[in-house]
Amino acid sequence: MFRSRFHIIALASLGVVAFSAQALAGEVAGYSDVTHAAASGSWLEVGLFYIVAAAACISALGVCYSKNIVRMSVWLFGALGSVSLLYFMLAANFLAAIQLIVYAGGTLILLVFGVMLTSKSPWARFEPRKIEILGATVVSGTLFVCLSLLLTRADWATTDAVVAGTSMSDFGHSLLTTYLVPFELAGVLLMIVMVGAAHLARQDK
Amino acid sequence: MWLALVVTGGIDPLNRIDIAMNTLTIIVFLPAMGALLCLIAPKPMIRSIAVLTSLVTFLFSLTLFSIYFGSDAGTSADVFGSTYGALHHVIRLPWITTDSINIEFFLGIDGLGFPLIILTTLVSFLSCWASWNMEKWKIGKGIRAYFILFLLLETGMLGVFVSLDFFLFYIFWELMLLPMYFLIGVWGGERREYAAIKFFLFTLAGSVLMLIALVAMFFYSGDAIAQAGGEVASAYQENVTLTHGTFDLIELATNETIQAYFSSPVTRFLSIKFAPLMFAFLFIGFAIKLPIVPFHTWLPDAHVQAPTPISMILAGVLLKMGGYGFLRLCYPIFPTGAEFWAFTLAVIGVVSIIYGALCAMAQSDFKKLVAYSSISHMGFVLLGIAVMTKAGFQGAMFQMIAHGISSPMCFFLVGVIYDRAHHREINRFGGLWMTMPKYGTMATIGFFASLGLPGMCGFIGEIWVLLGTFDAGSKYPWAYTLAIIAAFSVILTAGYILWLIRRVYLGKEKEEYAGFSDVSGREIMILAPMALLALVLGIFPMQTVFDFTNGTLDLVLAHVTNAISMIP
Amino acid sequence: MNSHTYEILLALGVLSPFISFWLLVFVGPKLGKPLAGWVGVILGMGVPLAMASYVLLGWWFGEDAASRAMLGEQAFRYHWANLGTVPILVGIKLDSLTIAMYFMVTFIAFWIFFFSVGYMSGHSDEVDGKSKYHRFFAYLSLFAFSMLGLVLSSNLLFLFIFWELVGLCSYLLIGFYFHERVPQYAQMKAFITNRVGDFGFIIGLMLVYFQLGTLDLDDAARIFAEQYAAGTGIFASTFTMFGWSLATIMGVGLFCGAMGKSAQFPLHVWLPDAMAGPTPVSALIHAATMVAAGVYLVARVFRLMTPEALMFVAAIGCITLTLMALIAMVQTDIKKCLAYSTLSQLGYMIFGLGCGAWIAALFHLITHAFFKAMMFLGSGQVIEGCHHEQDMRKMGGLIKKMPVTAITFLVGVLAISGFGIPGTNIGLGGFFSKDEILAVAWVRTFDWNDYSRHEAEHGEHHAASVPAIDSDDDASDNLNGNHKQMLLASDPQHGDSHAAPQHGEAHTASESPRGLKPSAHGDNAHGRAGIFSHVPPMPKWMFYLALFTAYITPFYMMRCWWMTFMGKPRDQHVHDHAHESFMMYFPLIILAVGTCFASYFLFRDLISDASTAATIAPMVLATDGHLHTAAIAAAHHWLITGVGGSFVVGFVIAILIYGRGLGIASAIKNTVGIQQIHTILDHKYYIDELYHLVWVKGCLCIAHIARFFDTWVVDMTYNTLAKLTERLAAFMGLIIDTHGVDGIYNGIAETAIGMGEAVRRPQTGRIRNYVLFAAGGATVVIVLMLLYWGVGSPEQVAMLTP
Amino acid sequence: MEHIGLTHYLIVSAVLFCCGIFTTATKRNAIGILIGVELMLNSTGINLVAFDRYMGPGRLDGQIVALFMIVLAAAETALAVGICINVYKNLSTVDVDSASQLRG
Repeated sequence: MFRSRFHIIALASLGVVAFSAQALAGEVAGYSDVTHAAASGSWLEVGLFYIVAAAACISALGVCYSKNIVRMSVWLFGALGSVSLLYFMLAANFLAAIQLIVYAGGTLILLVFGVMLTSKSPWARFEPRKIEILGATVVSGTLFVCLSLLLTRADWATTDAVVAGTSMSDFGHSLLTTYLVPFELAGVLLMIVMVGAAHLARQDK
Repeated sequence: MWLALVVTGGIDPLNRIDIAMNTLTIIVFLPAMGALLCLIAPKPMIRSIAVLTSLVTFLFSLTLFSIYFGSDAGTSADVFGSTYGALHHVIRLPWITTDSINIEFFLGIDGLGFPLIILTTLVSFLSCWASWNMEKWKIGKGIRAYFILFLLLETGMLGVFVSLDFFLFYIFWELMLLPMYFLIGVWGGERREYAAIKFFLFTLAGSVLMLIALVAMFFYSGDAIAQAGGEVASAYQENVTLTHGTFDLIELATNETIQAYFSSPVTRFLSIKFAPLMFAFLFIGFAIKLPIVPFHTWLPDAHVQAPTPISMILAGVLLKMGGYGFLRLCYPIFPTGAEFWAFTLAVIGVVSIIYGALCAMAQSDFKKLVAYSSISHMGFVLLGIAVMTKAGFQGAMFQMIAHGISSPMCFFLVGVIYDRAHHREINRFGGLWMTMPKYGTMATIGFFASLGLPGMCGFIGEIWVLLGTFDAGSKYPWAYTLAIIAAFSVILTAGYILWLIRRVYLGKEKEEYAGFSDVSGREIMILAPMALLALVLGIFPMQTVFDFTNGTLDLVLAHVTNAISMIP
Repeated sequence: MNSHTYEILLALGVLSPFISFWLLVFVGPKLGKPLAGWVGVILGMGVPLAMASYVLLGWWFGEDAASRAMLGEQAFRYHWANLGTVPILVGIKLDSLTIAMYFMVTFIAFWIFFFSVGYMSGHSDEVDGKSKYHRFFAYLSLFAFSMLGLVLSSNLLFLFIFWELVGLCSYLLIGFYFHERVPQYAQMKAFITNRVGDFGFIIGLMLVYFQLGTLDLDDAARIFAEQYAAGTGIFASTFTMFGWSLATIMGVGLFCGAMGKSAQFPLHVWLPDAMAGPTPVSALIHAATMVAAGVYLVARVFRLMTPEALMFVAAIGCITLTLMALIAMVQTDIKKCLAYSTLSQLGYMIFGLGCGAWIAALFHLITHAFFKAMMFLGSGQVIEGCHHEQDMRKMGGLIKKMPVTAITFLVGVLAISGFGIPGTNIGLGGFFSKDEILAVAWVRTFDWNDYSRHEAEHGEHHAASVPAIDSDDDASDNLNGNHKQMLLASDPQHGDSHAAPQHGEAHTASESPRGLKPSAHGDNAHGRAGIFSHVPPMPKWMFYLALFTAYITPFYMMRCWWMTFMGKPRDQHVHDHAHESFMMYFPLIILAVGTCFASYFLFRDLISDASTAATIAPMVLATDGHLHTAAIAAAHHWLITGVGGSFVVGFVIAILIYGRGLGIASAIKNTVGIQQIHTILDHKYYIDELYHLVWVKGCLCIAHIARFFDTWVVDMTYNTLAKLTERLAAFMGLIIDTHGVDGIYNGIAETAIGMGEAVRRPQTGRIRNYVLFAAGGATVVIVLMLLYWGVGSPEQVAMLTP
Repeated sequence: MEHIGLTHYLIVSAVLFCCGIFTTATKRNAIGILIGVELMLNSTGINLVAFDRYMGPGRLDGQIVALFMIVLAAAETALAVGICINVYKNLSTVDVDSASQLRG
């Protein structure tokens, strides 16, 4: 029973990935209906948003729900995918691409590797204490309710100016001018991380 | 003075010179530099370096007297002019400056800070010297760390007394807290961790409230200025206009716009009137330090567990920060709050007086007794401030100084005998005056000073506060009763002090103590100044204290009463 | 003479003992015996005595009344400090009373110092070789300094300061033999009892400072009178306590201090125990000078006393003098006996002041100082002689061994008993002072207000003879006049000159006490003259108690003397050892001579000179006998003739009982009825026991309750708070294992654990718990934002949006 | 048909955030906790981009920060996984409760 549900979910998430891959292709090719859709307040945008949002939420809840680590990672994969879709709809195409590549491509794989390396059996579970689950439910539930209250009550001075999807060149430009220092820092950080990770994971003690 | 530069990094070189040349900066950061020196010095030299540093700091702080004696103006009233906020040795430089926040490195002294600075440097020097023999302590290790922390502590304390920017004040406040925590927690007695944690938690609780007040005051002053059109002329600086909130304590106290906004009943914080609430926050923060019943329980433990010199610092200086905080922050900035809480505060003060005395009477631990007696004495400080009369303020200030002299002396006396007997059970002592005549004499002076014997420092503060309290009767009818109840403490105090003297110093010599050596030269040298001051302050209160404090105190009081009279 | 010379000399006289104090403290041990003593004698008392004598003569013979007053007016004042806005001006209260006291103190103290040089050499080395000889003289010098300062102070605050300092000296000196047990408790008792009095004193000070706005004696009195006249200030307040007005409370409060220092009834307990100190100390501090300070204080603040307050004073004095005299009857310890007689005599003085017999009381103070100091020295001589035997039952027949002591002691006994020849002016101290006090008391038992009102009604036809005394000057003139007359009644010096008319009047008046009222007919002062319009009459019982005690005093004094010196030696060993030495009996002789002449010496004049209108008129006009001078003169005459010989009765009874050893005494003691009384008296009415139970035990009990409260309630509250945090944490899944809470057995440790845990628990490395906590915090913040800060409300949004 | 605004996106991110918290708070598996963190990071990413889109269109700040967020998340994951592996090597489990040597 578990297994069947697992397959369904896996399929769903694969579909999500396919969709986003196509979108990415379109972006690279230079034309982007997705962004157009996102820009115009058409039924497509709305419907698409609700689908993607639902996908995101469902997979997030799946992460919460699932007991063992492998399923969690799969659900996470779904979540990441749908988030990248949201980026698309927010006309942040490049970011969406990065999201997919780095997260889905890198981080998630890393996680799965971690799972494989660290767990005697990937299906091993450590049950938390009931009290903890209760507390977590209460807190996160309250937090969600309050947050949504807050968000709905606030009317943000938003602008609906239609903007074309930002291109990589803009990114590159501002990365190398305005955000040069953080950019460099990030680079350094990554290197440090690489070294550190290597050291940590070194075999010989 | 490159250390000063580090602290005030990010400002242009000229100002760095100013800082380097500024007396207060030097006084404040000399100990820190000494600490750095200790960091690199070879082990045997450390303690001498530390003692020398504190001595130099003390001597250098004496140069501040030039404020009074340099000019023909002899008294605080003359020197600090006719307005609250006329300061000396001021240095103010932008420190953390964004377009909305302007935190300054703002030091300066007036009659409030001045005597406390001298007291701090003196007590620090004496107690630093008192730690000379720390190898002989139960925990004699870590000399280097000990003295470094000690000197950092001194920097923190001095900083609290001179910084006039609330943010800076807060930083120094915390800076002083940490070394104390370690000094108690590492070099303390049997249950040092407990005592240290207790001290830490209490003080931290206080400073959290203070932090809230800090932030709130900043933003609300900003609102005040915004309401006034975003441009308000500074109250005491020429051609300075405030465009947003400020941390400047003097400004907060004297600027009519801000004051009006703070004290207006429509100004709310968490839908509670602003001034009373903020006053309460700050008050609790300082009351814990003072300490005041019921926030006092950290004190006996901290004192009992802390090593002698730390007890001296704790009683001599740290407790004064509470009183200083009242006079510097609570009252000038939130006068209406003061009016609102006056009765409560006075009652708490009286309760502390009587309660502390009673608890002291019942103690069998020498150090605990002295600790409780300081609770009782600090109650006078609170009472004197709470009733908001001239005599009350003067008495409270004097009581702080007097207690800063007498209680370190008492603690050192306890330490002297503890070093020899290795216990503090009052009932196990006896006949020490015969065994150690010099020590007995010193002890008599010390304890009679803390008993409030006329002609010694303790008396002036107490009688001033009592009369001042009674004087408040015209404002507050309840003041009579409180004054009389407080006066009752003279009996209790005499009771426990004399009983203590009888049990410890009088009576037949005991064999177990017969071999005790009388106080050594070093100990005499440490005791003598305090004994001398205890007498001189009692005989010439005006020349030693009042001349320096009263002017500013009267200004503060005038400011407060004026603001109170504004209340519809 | 230069206007400040006197002050400077007096000040020098105060300074020199201070110097000798520090000298002895620092180099005393090197000086050693007896050099340290001599330093004390010369520097500590010789110089002041010289100054005192010089000033006395210059003051009395070199100045006339006007210039004296002028000097007093323009005495130098030093601005010591500001009490709030009130400047505290320190200076010398320069008037005849000051000088009289100053001279008395220095004179007596000098000879006691002198005595001590010899006496202490045998009494200061008990403690294993460590000599306290120099320490003794250091303390004595400090005492001299404080006492003289007390006498000179022109300011209530400084009076209080020196007041406490003499208390300190008495503390140190009572506990001089602090290696023994008794003195330790005695000294504590003395100091703390005095502190109880000071509690009242401080309240009085507060009221003076607050209501009169000054602490200077003269200003305070002036303002007090003004306020009464205008019905403002302290007289405006409607506050009452035990039916006392605020003004009365002020007076009573100040008097409380005197009750402590002068050991009046409820606070008398410390003085007998204070005899644990060395005998010279008992003589100097606890007989002659310090205990008299209380009386001196009341005399100084006399002008701040309302009639009700004075009534209270009189009542206390009356109770004291009677009860203590009764106890003195059964004492067997020679020093204790003297101590109780001192208490009784102090009671007389206070009583006198209470009735308004200002002059008589102070006069009694001075004469008493002389003979009581002498008697104490004598007892010291005896104790020394009988090596440290103080029990009179072991003595007897010592007159053969120590004649000088016996004779001088006898002089003292006569003086205290009021020995004198009725009708003449020959007599010793008590003969004049005590009887005059009684006379005033008698007169005060009549309600003169009725008479005054009566006078006021028919005032017109007296208009000529009744100058309006509503203004102070008139009052003073008038009063001086009255003084002259009054002095005649009892003062030998003027006796011859104006005796005739005055006595004549007195005789007409003295046929019956009732006849007094008409006799005051010619007297031109009446009730309206004083600042107090109504002065209640004094209850009769006070007078009769005082009179009764006047009969007891001679009895117990003679008993004491007889048991000690006459009869057969009851303890041969003691008797053989007895001896006396010149160094010690020389002061005795001097003081004996002083006793004989004190009452004829300048003192009386000085005091009456001090008691000008400016000093006491505002009060005394109404309450004191001065108003009814003639009446008092008559009463005094009547008393001296009628009761003056009372001492004979006392003596006879005493000799009858104790003439043949102690047989009769013990027989009487053991008779039923007497026995119970005797036990009660012997236990001093069980007051000590009562106090120990109520005050000492009670106070300690409360203290322990407070400590318990502190440990188990206040501290446990924090403990519990910590616990709660812990429980909350546990509920949030913070804590896996909770230590069993058992606060009852080790609360403190529990606090430790509680707080320690509360701090430590979160640090246990469960990230998820951190997250939960952080999220919880965030949630709380958001809730707050929603509830209080109305986030989302348009204006808020307007703030948030760029 | 209603208009998709900023709020919608924010709500979604709120959902993700809360789920992330729940996950982090309930999973005892180190990697599970890591996943929770990733979720939270993503929700912040959504916030950033959404605000960027709706409040400052044309400016890239939000997106750039989101970019850094992603990069740092990757780095963080790498380290965290390394640590997990190390823990596993030493304790042969990734149950965070069993990694308690440093508990005071």
